[in-house]
Amino acid sequence: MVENIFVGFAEWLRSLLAAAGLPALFGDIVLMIVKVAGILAFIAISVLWIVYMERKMAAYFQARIGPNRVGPRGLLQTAADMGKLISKEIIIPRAADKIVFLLMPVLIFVPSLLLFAVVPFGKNMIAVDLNVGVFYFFAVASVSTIIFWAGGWASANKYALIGAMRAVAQMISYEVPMVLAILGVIMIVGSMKMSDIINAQQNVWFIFTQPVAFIIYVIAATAETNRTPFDLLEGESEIIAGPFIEYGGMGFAMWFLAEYANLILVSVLATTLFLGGWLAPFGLTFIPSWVWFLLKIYFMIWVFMWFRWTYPRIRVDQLMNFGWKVLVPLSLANIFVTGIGMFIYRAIGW
Amino acid sequence: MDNIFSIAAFYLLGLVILGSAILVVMLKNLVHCVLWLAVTFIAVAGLYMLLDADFLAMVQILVYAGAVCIMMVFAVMLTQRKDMKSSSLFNAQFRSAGLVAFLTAALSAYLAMRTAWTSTVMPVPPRTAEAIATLMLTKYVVPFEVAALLLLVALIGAIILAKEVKADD
Amino acid sequence: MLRTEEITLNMGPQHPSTHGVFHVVLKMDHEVITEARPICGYLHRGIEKLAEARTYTQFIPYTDRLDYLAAMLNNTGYVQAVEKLMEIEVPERAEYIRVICCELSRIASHLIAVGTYSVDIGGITGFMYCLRDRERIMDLFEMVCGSRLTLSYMRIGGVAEDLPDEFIPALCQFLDEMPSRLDEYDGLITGNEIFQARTKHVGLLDPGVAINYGISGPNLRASGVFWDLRKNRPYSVYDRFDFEVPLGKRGDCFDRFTCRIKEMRQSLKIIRQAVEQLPEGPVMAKVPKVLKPPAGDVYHEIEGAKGILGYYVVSDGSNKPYRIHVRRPSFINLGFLNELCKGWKIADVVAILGSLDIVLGEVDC
Amino acid sequence: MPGSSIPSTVIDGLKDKFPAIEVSENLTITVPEAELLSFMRELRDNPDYDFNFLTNLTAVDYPDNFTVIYNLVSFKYGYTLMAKVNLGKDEPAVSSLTSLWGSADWQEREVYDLFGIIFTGRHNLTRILLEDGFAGYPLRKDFQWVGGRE
Repeated sequence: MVENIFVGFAEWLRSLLAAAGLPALFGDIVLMIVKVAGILAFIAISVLWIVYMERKMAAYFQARIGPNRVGPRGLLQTAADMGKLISKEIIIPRAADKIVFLLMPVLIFVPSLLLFAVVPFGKNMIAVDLNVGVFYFFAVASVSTIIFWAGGWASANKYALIGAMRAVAQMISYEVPMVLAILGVIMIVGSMKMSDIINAQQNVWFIFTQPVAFIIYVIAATAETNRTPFDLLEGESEIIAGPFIEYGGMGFAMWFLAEYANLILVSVLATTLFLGGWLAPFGLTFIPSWVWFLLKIYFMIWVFMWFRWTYPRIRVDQLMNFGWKVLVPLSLANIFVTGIGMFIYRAIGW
Repeated sequence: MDNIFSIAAFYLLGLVILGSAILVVMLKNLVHCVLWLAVTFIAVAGLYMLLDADFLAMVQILVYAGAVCIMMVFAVMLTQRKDMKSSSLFNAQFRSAGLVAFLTAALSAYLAMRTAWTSTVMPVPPRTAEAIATLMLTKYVVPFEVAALLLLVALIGAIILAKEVKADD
Repeated sequence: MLRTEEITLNMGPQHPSTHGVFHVVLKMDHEVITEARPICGYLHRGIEKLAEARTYTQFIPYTDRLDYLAAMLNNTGYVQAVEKLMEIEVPERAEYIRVICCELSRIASHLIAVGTYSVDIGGITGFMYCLRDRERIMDLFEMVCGSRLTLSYMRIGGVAEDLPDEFIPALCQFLDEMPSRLDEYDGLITGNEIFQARTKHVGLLDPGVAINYGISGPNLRASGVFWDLRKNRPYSVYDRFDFEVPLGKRGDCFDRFTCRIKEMRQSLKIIRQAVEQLPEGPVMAKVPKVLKPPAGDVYHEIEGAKGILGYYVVSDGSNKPYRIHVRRPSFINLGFLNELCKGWKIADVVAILGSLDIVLGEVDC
Repeated sequence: MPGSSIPSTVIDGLKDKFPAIEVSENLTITVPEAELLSFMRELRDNPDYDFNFLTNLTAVDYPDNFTVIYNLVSFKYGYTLMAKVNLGKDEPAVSSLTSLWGSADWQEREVYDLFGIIFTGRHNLTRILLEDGFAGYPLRKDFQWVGGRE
């Protein structure tokens, strides 16, 4: 019952529209709009909650209390902050490229939003189950790099430009080990479809068969989401928020929102690829699949936050060295070992 | 391409591709050119999607919109002249360039007219990526390996170029 | 071959990592520094000039505003200079109270140094832990003199008031808990792999050069030079305590950082001994209401939290100082910044500047 | 205080080498401006004193003259030494010690900034605390300030 609450709702909506005598195409359109609205609501609520969670977690890591004034236990703090950011004046530097400057914070949200289309929220709960789901994920995510860069460039600020160039260098270099790391999983599954990957983990999660890939993925994902210890492009103690330095109010809020949306997304991918997606562990199937999925992504988010509030920041050349000299060879070796392993497995007739 | 939506999408994408491509060439601000180039690449990926070539579309986005544009970014940042305002779009080479462009266009048009445009009867396989993989490692294995070799050479070349900077110091 | 255009970056005066209104003009080839020109003076208040219009006692609050993170030390340095000029004998109990307060101040200052350094390297959590413990010291100071930051507790001839009854138990509790807190910092900050990668072998300070440039305090000791006025030229009652002077080996940012953590341990040791030896008696010498030191001058140095803190006082026999000059350790430690930063990356500039532990109130005077 | 001030035998040795110096009762040495650089070089380079640390450098505006004060420390022996140079009231100038001690650099700039004393033989003698366009030298006694308590 609870398991199928969302799927059931979709079915009910579709049959309702069909019963009203509307063509199937119209039903598809309405359903797609409902899906998009649902995803948008999910993002908005998640981000509100995750920002609060991050602040609260940071507080507990730092032996303090955290937000506790606005609303019960400070729950409305993020909402209040958002209200503040929305009502703030948008300041555009005189030397800035006005259109690009204003456009980029809006565009940064587009890749994140597009990516949610392939998120397997639960059994049969994926908006579009693409054949090339995982690949789609990386392809669309890679576009955000240029948006970061353009935003930084348009600010006409040297700190922003340094941050923007760092963003480009960092995200490009860490995309390589990230893609190479998950190749191991794709090799085993033989498909890039999200649902196939999850179903392939019925017996054992890939975190156990591909531990190296998981570690590489988590490191690269931290770099991709620009979080400590890889928050170089923000680096508030050296280049003071980097590409976002000139953004205030809603412009800043959009970058901020996109950053948290990306955090959710990399956690989603980690869950899907390595933690068995919405599959229930230990046969605890009475808990609905989407709850499991949420639990797992929140676990991953928690891990990323844990990193953020314990580690200092790495230096830019160390970051590059680590990416190219450690992670890339390691992920290539992982592919090699996975291939040999698969070959042996098949040879012994599994 | 059967239904009305596909046709509408095709023409819309075509318009975006052509428009943004023209802007890439005509704009004087190099950074804007790069941004429009990204738009062009993404729109081309849209065309691939329309042809059910989902894997190819993703490659287009990842490699072109993601990587090639970034390479352009690096090129732009290394360019000494900040924008192209000072350089004229219509200089002395305008005529010869126009001739070359016209000839290229004409040749393409001629070839396009000579080609027998038969839409494949064979349906698109449901798993395009696997079909491509099989083809690449069987029928087209030689070009595939040659391309890999070429990339390796380029990689080594890049390393040598980067090394030279250090020797310079 | 692939040389990028040299860019000039104004780091500061509004920049989170310059620890105040400090300004460094960086010339960079991409991210590598070719020149770092420090510009200070944004916080210059002319304290030395103001002193000429104040009486000797009235100047004490101004010393708080120099290194406001270690106000007790600044007070002490000044009053000891005037006492030296007037040849006042300070009661024993007052000397011990001064030592306790000074070492607490040193710990408070080092806690800020350690905490902000953690932020400079990118770990905010370490800062919060350090501030949590500094807060305890602030509470102790509040007990002693009612003020938390600008203390003005020292008087010429002693201290303002005797310690309250609840102070010693609270202090002992602090002394008991602090070592485990220091272990916590070692675990959270010092032991972190990334932190070490960021600070080890960065910003190397050669001992000979350090001495030549007048660098003092933990920065000098981190380069392996044994020079601590509490040991080398003991003032007050420091010769009665058993403590070590931690030294560094390489003189890099990491050594400067760890030296401070080790010094805190030593300060705790000193305080413990001082509490045990604390004699009874008056806390104020008999000094006239209006202080008129004999004409002449005196230069007095103490070991401040950031280095050698010196006061040069000139008297013309009136009730106002003719001239007061403060040898501010932060100011002189900064003099070598340009050479120290050359060839490092922008992130290292932050690491180097943070490791020098400057306070702008003191740099700009 | 043990080992703080310089023994009188050393002072006597110095007096022989530089007859022009005056030594006051609290062992403060007054050096004529002309001999300052050679005197200081002797203090730094002679292994008998080894004054390797210029700890403090400042100035005082006395009614008749400017006095520049140098406080030196020898890490090897623990000696401290105060040396003074008296300068005339108009256009005070003294040779710079930046060639001997790096720490003189910023401190000389500070003295120049606040007293207007010129240090010769060094580069980059610019204001350090006050802004470049500031008129006058605030720590001189004749400096008239605007505002404040008086």
